[in-house]
Amino acid sequence: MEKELSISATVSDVVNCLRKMCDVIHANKEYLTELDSAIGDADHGTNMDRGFQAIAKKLSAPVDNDIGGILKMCGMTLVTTVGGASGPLYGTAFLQAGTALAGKQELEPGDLLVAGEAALKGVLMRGKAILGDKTMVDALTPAIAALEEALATGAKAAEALEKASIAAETGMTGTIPIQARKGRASYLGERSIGHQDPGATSSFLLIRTMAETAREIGF
Amino acid sequence: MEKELSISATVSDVVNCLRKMCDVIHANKEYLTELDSAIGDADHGTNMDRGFQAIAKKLSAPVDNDIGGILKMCGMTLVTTVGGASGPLYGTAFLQAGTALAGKQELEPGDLLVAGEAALKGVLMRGKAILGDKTMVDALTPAIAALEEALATGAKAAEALEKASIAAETGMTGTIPIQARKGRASYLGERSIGHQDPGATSSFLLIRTMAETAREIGF
Amino acid sequence: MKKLINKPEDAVKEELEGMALAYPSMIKVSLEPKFVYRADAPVQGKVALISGGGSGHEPMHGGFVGKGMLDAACAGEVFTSPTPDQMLEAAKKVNGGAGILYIVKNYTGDVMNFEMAADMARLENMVVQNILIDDDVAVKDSLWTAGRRGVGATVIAEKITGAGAEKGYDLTKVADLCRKVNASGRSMGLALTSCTVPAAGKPTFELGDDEIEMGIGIHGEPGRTRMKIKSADELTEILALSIIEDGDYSRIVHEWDEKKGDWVDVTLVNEALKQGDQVIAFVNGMGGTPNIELQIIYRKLHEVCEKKGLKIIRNLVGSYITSLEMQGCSITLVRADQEMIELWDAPVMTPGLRWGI
Amino acid sequence: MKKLINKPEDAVKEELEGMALAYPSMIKVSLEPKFVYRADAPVQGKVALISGGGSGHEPMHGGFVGKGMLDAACAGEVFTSPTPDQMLEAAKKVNGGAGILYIVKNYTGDVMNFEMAADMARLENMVVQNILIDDDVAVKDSLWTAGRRGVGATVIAEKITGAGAEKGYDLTKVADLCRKVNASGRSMGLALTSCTVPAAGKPTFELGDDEIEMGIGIHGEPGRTRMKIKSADELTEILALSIIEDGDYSRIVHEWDEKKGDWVDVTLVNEALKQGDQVIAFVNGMGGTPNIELQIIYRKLHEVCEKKGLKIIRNLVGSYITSLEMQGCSITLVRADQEMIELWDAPVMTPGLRWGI
Ligand SMILES: Nc1ncnc2c1ncn2[C@@H]1O[C@H](COP(=O)(O)OP(=O)(O)O)[C@@H](O)[C@H]1O
Ligand SMILES: Nc1ncnc2c1ncn2[C@@H]1O[C@H](COP(=O)(O)OP(=O)(O)O)[C@@H](O)[C@H]1O
Ligand SMILES: [Mg+2]
Ligand SMILES: [Mg+2]
Ligand SMILES: [Mg+2]
Ligand SMILES: [Mg+2]
Repeated sequence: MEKELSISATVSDVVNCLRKMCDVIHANKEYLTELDSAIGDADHGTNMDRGFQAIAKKLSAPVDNDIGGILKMCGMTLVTTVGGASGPLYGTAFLQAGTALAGKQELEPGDLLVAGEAALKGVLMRGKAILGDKTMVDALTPAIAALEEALATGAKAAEALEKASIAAETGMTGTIPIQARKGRASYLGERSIGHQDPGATSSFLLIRTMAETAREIGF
Repeated sequence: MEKELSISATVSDVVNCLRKMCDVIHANKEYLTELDSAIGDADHGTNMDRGFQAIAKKLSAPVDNDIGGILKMCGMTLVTTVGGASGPLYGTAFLQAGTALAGKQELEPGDLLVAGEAALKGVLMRGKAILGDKTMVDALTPAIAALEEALATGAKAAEALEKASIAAETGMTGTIPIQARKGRASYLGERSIGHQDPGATSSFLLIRTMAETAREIGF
Repeated sequence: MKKLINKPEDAVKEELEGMALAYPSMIKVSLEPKFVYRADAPVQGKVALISGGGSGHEPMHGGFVGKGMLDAACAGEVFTSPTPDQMLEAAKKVNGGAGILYIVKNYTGDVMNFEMAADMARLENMVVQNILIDDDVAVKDSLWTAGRRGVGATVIAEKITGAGAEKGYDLTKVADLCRKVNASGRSMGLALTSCTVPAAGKPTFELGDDEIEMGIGIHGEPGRTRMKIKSADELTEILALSIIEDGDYSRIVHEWDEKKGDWVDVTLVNEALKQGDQVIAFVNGMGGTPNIELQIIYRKLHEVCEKKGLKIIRNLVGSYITSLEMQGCSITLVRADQEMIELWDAPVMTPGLRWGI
Repeated sequence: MKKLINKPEDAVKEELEGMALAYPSMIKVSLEPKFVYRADAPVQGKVALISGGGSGHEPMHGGFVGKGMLDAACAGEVFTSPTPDQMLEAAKKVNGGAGILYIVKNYTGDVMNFEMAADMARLENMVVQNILIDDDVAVKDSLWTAGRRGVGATVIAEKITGAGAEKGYDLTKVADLCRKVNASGRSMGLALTSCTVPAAGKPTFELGDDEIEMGIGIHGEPGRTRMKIKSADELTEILALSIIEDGDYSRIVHEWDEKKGDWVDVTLVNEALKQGDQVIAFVNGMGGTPNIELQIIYRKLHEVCEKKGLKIIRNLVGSYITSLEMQGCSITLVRADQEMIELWDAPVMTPGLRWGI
């Protein structure tokens, strides 16, 4: 089967995508920390990079032929290396996504939604934020909604993820004018207005990376 | 006796002179501290001003009709308010000068030399510095020598003090190119070179004030 | 950035190595995962107190491990909550069979990580309770925020509950005591300068030459307002009055219900300080504040308390819960009853706090 | 200048007032003239230990007054030696009839003021000895300088001689002990930033973003050399090796000869540290240095000592002799024999140093 015609993603596609996520986070380390300096404690980039570099290291060894297992491994790695608020949140997201895809060796486009919904549910359960609290939820929620909508109209994975990425970006920039109600930025009260949420930004970066990978592999 | 013809200085002349010293030190407080920042601990101006303001306060009450006693009172005030290196040194200088002039109600020009020599001896005894160590001694020593020389050739007090003031100034600027061997500046080793000694500067300021007062009162 | 460190990413590890070398009679150190624990752990039959949080607040928490205070402290990266695996391993190491109390400062990251750790420890058959410290009155409400931050009262809570545990209190009693100290404690802080997170390499915020941040946390996060600097007396008054005039504070917290076997939402109320109260007064330096300034603040705090009818019965003045090299201070007042005073006075022997031994 | 003070000229007075309020069980305070003294002074039959110096080095010296350490401490203005009248009044207040030991850091001002004070105290029939502390190896020779400065060894000397006096040593024995601690001690420090003297209102010196001052004193005076910053390990090595490789140090000091009834010049020699020595290791913060950095330094110091055959038998890590808010550190090593170790371990109860009580 040629890549162009592929309608499923393999284990190595997923690993590839995860590796790219590691690179993207690494490249945006300073940027994310910068955002966190303004309304937080200047560590979001360092936190995320520590976690994703640990993932990258694990991915350099051979992995199981189980996409769910790989995602769970990523989740555990994030939980045990990131710390802060983003560690348990992203860790839970990956753990839940992994659980949802347990045993899978290939992904259909629909699996993306299953995993995405599970991940978002994990974040909401763990962090108890709602839409508009100025957190990563503000990027993740519209992204999953866009993914669902696109897939429902029969879009290809890449296309649906592209829509999700655009929605995440809109959600991310949408955090700028609002006041934080969760996380460290909430302590600033009105002073949090005018700044983009770091976690929403890292969420967008991860989703955009998925969309790009999907496009590249013709998923 | 008219002022122009005066060849002696009265108690009130001395008190006047001391008051002017207080003003001069006050006016040069920042400058002296600035000099001390470069090669010391940034307090010489504050120290001197604390002491001379205490003297000014004492001089605002009526004083004994005894120049020696007044100088001793100044010495005790400096000893108990200035602290640091300059406190005991200037304190001793005034105490010794006061002892040398004990009971005097008027000063002849020659008394200046007696007092000056006693003061210098006190400083040398207390601080054990020698000429060229980059201390107040470098201003005081040539000043007393010039005073002696001028008086020996029959100069008036004002004239002799003017010579002393010029010699003190030369001594003071002479501390710039040399390396400190006493006091806090000595810790800097060669880095003390190129800076003017704060204590030599305050000594010059005090002597210049005496010269000015003498000129004004025609002493 | 000028700091006496080697590589930013090694700072916490090397700090712990230094502590292990400096205080072998009081503490031991685990590096993988990172935590500090009592040299004589586990103390059989004693409730084990574990705290932890981001590094950069030293001596808290690692410096409070030892006889009469904490059994273990988990060190996260600078200003970053530690991870559940650290907390779990610490629990295993110091578990003396009488249960584990996790003392958790109320920050989203700390709360979530300690909750995960507690769930994991329960899977290993430990009895665990998490108690939150949330004493920072700079955070006004809990509806529009993540709730009040845990700051100065943490130090007081760790001392007093440590003494309670040492005395043989059971887990319920230690947890109640910790809740009580927290319910009686209020704090507020300010910053004259920012700190610099080593990995970030530059100050978290910039302040003008005559500006301060009022209502600062302990992570270099900006405060609630930026204002012109005032005299020590005026600033002390602002901090003290914010604490003293703060009303009752009610909020919902997540606690484990051992009977139900589940997390439940509990409404807790901290009662306002009132005239006639006896308090432990704590003037804290943020890391870069000289002692002389803390004493000047204590002097004024004493006066304000007196005027407001509060009697300072015990005090602590020094830099105990810090933000790296930040200049600034915080004030904590904790209403203290006889039990709390006795436990405060009980012997303690840790790297950061010591008396009676 | 941003500081938590009111008026610069009131800072020391208000600090002392704060201390009096904070530690009534340990100390009392005289404001006219300014000194801190033991709450239970005079202790009859005990040699009275008095130190003092400029303020801005807190907790030294006022924070070291109390059982097992100093009887009194005279506080000068910031960085300015106190005056003889303070020292005399302090002596009168704490004189227990067994003599007075003035512990004097070797700075021109301190030396002269304490000498005058001793002369005045003798006029009032007290038996007084002045012992100098001069441990700073950054000052190379004593011919071209005012001699080595008294820095970190002061803290160790005050603790150990305090314990000796508490134990009942007579004046000669306490003086000998103090001389011994000093002769066995060596220190060196560095600064990352300047401090700001309150009355001066701006930093004493300016340093570039990547510069440090090596061989700094404790008064914000510039060091011997300015250099590029290096890693904590490298800087620790420079400080430690400067101390360890420093040879015998001989100089003439002024001491009172009780028999002769006059000051005499005495030649004293500090013997270099050598392999096999046991040492008390003291890593000191300059006031604005976070704890985390001090532990990182201690870690490396331990390694260097081990490599050089020195055994660290006791240690002290913290900010005990400071320069206001200066960032930086100093290292002190003191060769310790059994007597010194036992006296080090003896109980001490002061605002700044406490154990065993
Ligand atoms: N309760 C929450 N629910 C969802 N996301 C949250 C919550 N609290 C914080 N976040 C996210 O975490 C991000 C901060 O992560 P990070 O800086 O790594 O942790 P910390 O705040 O502990 O320093 C925020 O920008 C926000 O997007
Ligand atoms: N041994 C000494 N003999 C004479 N003058 C000295 C001696 N040591 C220091 N000085 C003078 O004292 C001045 C410093 O005074 P000051 O700054 O008030 O005291 P400190 O050095 O204790 O801070 C020096 O500039 C120097 O002129
Ligand atoms: Mg953060
Ligand atoms: Mg000076
Ligand atoms: Mg953080
Ligand atoms: Mg001085």
